[in-house]
Amino acid sequence: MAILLDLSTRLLIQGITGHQGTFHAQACREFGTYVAAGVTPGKGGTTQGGVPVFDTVAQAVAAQRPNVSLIFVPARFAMDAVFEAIDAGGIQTVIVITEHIPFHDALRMVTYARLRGVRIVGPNCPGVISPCQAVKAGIMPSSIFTAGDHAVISRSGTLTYEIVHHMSVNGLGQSTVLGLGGDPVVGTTFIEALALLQADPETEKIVLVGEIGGSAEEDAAAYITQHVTKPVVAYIAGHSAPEGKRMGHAGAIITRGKGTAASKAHALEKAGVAVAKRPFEVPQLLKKA
Amino acid sequence: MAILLDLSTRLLIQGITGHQGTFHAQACREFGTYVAAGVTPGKGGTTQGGVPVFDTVAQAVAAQRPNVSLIFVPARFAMDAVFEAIDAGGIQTVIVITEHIPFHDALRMVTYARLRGVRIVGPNCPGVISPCQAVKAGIMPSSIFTAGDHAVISRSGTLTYEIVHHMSVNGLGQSTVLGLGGDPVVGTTFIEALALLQADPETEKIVLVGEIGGSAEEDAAAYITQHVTKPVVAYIAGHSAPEGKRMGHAGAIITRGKGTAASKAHALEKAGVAVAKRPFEVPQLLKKA
Amino acid sequence: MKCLEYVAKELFRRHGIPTPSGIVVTTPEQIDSTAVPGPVALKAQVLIGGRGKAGGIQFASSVPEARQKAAAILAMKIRGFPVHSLLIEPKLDIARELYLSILIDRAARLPVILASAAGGIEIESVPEEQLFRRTIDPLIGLQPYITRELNAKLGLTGETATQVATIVQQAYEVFVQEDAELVEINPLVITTQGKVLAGDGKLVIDNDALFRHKDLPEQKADEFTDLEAEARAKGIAFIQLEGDIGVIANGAGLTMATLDALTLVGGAPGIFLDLGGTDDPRQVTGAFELMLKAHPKVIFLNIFGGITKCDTVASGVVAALKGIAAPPPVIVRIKGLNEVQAKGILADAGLTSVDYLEEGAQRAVDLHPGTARGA
Amino acid sequence: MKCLEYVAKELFRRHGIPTPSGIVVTTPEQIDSTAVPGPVALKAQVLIGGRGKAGGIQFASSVPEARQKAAAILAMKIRGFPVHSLLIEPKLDIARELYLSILIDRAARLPVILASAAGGIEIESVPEEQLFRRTIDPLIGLQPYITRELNAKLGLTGETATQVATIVQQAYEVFVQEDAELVEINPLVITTQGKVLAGDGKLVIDNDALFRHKDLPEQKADEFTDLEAEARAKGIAFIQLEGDIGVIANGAGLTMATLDALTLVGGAPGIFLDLGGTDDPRQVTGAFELMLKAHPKVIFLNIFGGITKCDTVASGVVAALKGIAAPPPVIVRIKGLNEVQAKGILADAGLTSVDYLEEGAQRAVDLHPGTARGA
Repeated sequence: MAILLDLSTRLLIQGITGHQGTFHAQACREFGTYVAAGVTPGKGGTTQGGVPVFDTVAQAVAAQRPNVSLIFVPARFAMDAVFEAIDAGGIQTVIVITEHIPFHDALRMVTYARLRGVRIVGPNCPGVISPCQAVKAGIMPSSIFTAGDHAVISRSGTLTYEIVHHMSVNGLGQSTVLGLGGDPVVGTTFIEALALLQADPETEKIVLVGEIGGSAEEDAAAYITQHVTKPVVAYIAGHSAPEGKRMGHAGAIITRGKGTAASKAHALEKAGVAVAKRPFEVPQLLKKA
Repeated sequence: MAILLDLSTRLLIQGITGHQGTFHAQACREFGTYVAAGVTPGKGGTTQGGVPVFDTVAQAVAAQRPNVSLIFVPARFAMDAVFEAIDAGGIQTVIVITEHIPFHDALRMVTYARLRGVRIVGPNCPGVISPCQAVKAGIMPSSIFTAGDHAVISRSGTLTYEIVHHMSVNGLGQSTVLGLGGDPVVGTTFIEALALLQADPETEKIVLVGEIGGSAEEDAAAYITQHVTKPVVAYIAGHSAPEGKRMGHAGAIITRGKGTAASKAHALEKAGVAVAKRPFEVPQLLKKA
Repeated sequence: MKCLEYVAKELFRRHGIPTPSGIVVTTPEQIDSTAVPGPVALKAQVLIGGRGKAGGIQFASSVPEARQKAAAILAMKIRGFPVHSLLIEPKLDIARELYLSILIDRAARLPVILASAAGGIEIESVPEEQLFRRTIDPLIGLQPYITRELNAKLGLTGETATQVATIVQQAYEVFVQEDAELVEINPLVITTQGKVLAGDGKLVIDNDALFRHKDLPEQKADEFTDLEAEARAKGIAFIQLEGDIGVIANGAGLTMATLDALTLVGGAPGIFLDLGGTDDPRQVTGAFELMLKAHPKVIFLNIFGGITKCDTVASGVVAALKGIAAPPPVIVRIKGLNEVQAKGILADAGLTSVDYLEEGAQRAVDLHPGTARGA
Repeated sequence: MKCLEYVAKELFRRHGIPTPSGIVVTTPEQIDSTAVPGPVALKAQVLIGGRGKAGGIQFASSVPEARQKAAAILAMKIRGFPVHSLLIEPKLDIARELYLSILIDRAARLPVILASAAGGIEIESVPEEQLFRRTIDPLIGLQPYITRELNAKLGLTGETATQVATIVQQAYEVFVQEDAELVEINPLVITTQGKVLAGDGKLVIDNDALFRHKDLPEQKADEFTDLEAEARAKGIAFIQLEGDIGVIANGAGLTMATLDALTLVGGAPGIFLDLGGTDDPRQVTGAFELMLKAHPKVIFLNIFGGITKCDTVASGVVAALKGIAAPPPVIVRIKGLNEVQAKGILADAGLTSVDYLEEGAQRAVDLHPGTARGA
């Protein structure tokens, strides 16, 4: 099964004819994903690497019945694209790669998706990959992943690749790796991802990669105490970050003393989570967990 | 059971200290309804006929846990009152008596309630009464109702009383009588009411009282053909109404030849519904149905 | 409230929708060379459709020609409606006509956009499969993807599609911000120069929302008869129909049912008056006086007293009849709360009452059989 | 983007929120009798909190006194931030101070309103049970019932409650329409005359939404160092910290982890530079040049090539170093896509690379041990 993606995934790519869209559509297909359709307004009727392209999501849905959408649309048009995906019918998961979406737009689209029963992943995330099902909907480098029973949930991109790389070379393959996104408002939180993973029969152990800002890791710690029986290992980035500075991600900021890496690591440790001090320690802790 | 109201109903009345609110709070209590609380901003801490009054719905919910709200708030404040009821938590049904609510407000509140899983009845309706459970949340005259197993769903008020009166004097008591409201946009349609009544073990036969305007009766006819096995008898008002005139109710208007009484009666007859030509024929048709 | 074309277009312009630059006149003498810079259209301002067929739209190329045709149009009645004013606009070089409207889908309980590549004709005559029909979620409003779907369906591209998308957004803004029941642009004109603009405009504002629209342009129009207008001002639901039996009942549904009962026995209702739910005899008196002003041949009063008390209604009626020299016959069917007292009050004033709706209807028609439709 | 108080108040006024009528000066000479109609407050305009304690707010009753105090404040640095301007406002007759803010609740993913009957103090010091905390659904916006709940919680009634309700609505309008991350009014002043107005104003606008706010008032402020400002203009995530090891990595998380790795072995990072995902060597060159301008003692480049190609980064770095007379030592840890080619390019330019993040961190600190914090 893995989570969010599996062999029944029929992927739609919104913004498929752009630079990123073209490249990653191909990469997703090479990894094994069935890319059912693409959408680029004005490019309807063409194909992109063999994938039919439509002007609107409604047309794509009518013709190809996609159930997951991957969004590469530029920031100022992204909310519209997400609403279009939610509204078209049949799309259960919308994965938003786009960075720099105004957070008021993110608030509206996340709230609306929630009310309509659609899951958003991201924005500003690398997407989702389920190596154990050979399905990917995202921008992560396929080569570092290996199939296995360890899930990774993370607020960052390359840091996750670094950790996954360490896991793979140590023989710890992955069920699903899920990038939640580096923005303050994201569609899927650690808690929601943990709930899915706890229920996923293909996942045995979970890696949580957090960073400064907000209280998602503290909230996750409380949730783990109550609801998660699978072993969890964590890594938190940003121990040396100063207060009040956005550390690259819009969401990575310590505000009025809240959201420090120390606070997060402490909360997780109290919840029985082994917290790695350095990325390469994650596989070691996983083996012990 | 009846529908929407039963012995577990804990009624909140928003606008309880107004003229209508005061009168009907008392009438609902006399019929047997448990009126748990009232809300009037600025009157918090007082009581109204023994019912505690609060400034906000949130306070009323915290103290009295009502699960149905009855709204008498003036038209221009009604949307706010409905949002307040939806948002407070625990209120599953909001019955809006208020007339003359701008329909754009109605659109917003009905859409939002739907997404939040709350049922709205009305606006511009007489409310709901379940004689078989001795519970009422509305403004209908209690004296004409008798307990029984016939449900009535209607877009009008006094016309319904007229028909119910004929039923009662003919020994045909009522399970639930539900006023849907005379506005073009209402929270509960004939279809939704029919679905509830079809599933209600206390209802044996159904009376549908329609009128000109819109396609709710035609849609109900299609639904009855597919989903309703209980006998349905109908009466449609407005056979002599001209095109383009609003016949008292905001929703009662024939537009561009659509929404005539003849079209509705015809659709219902095709669905196997016995359609009364005069109100007093309803009991006769019910006995034959 | 139905808006005249020029009022609709004024509101369209406030929201950015391009329209021809027109001027409004009420007499031929107001027409000068500013109004007729070249070929113009003279359009009768009435609240009824079909003015084109009735000769209410004409064209002119000079001031004398425009004045002459204006005089003719201003003298017309279009389907019974007098023409109080004309809108004079430059004649458009039309390359293509589209159709656009926004209204409510009552079944879906959502706003709906209708559009068609065939404009200038009645939308009912466009086959469903050629129609763009799309509901809008009012919580997120009209998002750009809807206009892309519209352009795709209508086969519009390039600069035309861009202009249409903007106009659709603006029309939705009119719909929401002006509390409109209907925004219709038919035709939505594409000129030979490629400009898209509103050739005509229909706009209906929700009466219940007028309190938040104090700034609407003024118009002189005949949506209502004088008595209907008076009733509206008093908050009474009062409609003049073609027959001559006056019907008063309480509740819209019951009033309609009363009309139907009369019609079934061959009567022709002339007034629909919904008393609503009242417990003030003065309000009943006011309503009844309004009814008397309409000079019905017979009045049929049908009350089902639930919350409304029958004796309140009876007192109000009796007060209204007092001092009227030759009132029309009044048939009363009164039933419900305080029915006995009511019948007493009526009997004291010489009015007898019946128990059943159908009985009352039959009596009213018997009293005035000549009014039967088709008789 | 953090707004100075006077900019925040200007935006507040655009949405109707009452504020004292202030004027802004950048020199004492600009102060005349218009600016000092009576007792005034002189308030340093800086983007940092705690200006009151630092002497950045003073009072005066005459022009000479105001000029003298203005000169003193304009000469200050408040927690390292120079004071470029002063806001001069009539001194308020304060009866009571409240607290109001609107921001996002990241866990709920909704806007949240915070309010307290205790204002003028840091909100963190108000006990949770005295705090009004209420999330708002952005799809329906701030409805009046929320302000009624707020007034009930704060114990406000009558005319004060009405004014506060209006200001809360306006503050929410600022929050949404100005794409704010934070709207804070602290104190929200109730004067002895019973008027409610914004005594202070904090406003942070979402940088990602600045494209739809071209009309913001201008301000001269020091939110960023010159190099940070230059980096922002180029779209590079670049932050100056207190140490002197420059860190470049790709991806925010990885860059933070690199900083942490350095800190763990006793290093003091001086620059955070997130290269992001790029496949253009010129962009790498530009970023690296920016790093060189900050004159770090050592540069630690940490690349995990996934989609980003290692050889692209290597070429960009080598191009940036070309022609620099005495560049600082560069430690390179490079891993992933096209790693071998990258190492070749770096070796040709005399740069050796390591395989592990921790190894690189240790080397950087070894090269420049004196930078360890607390050393």
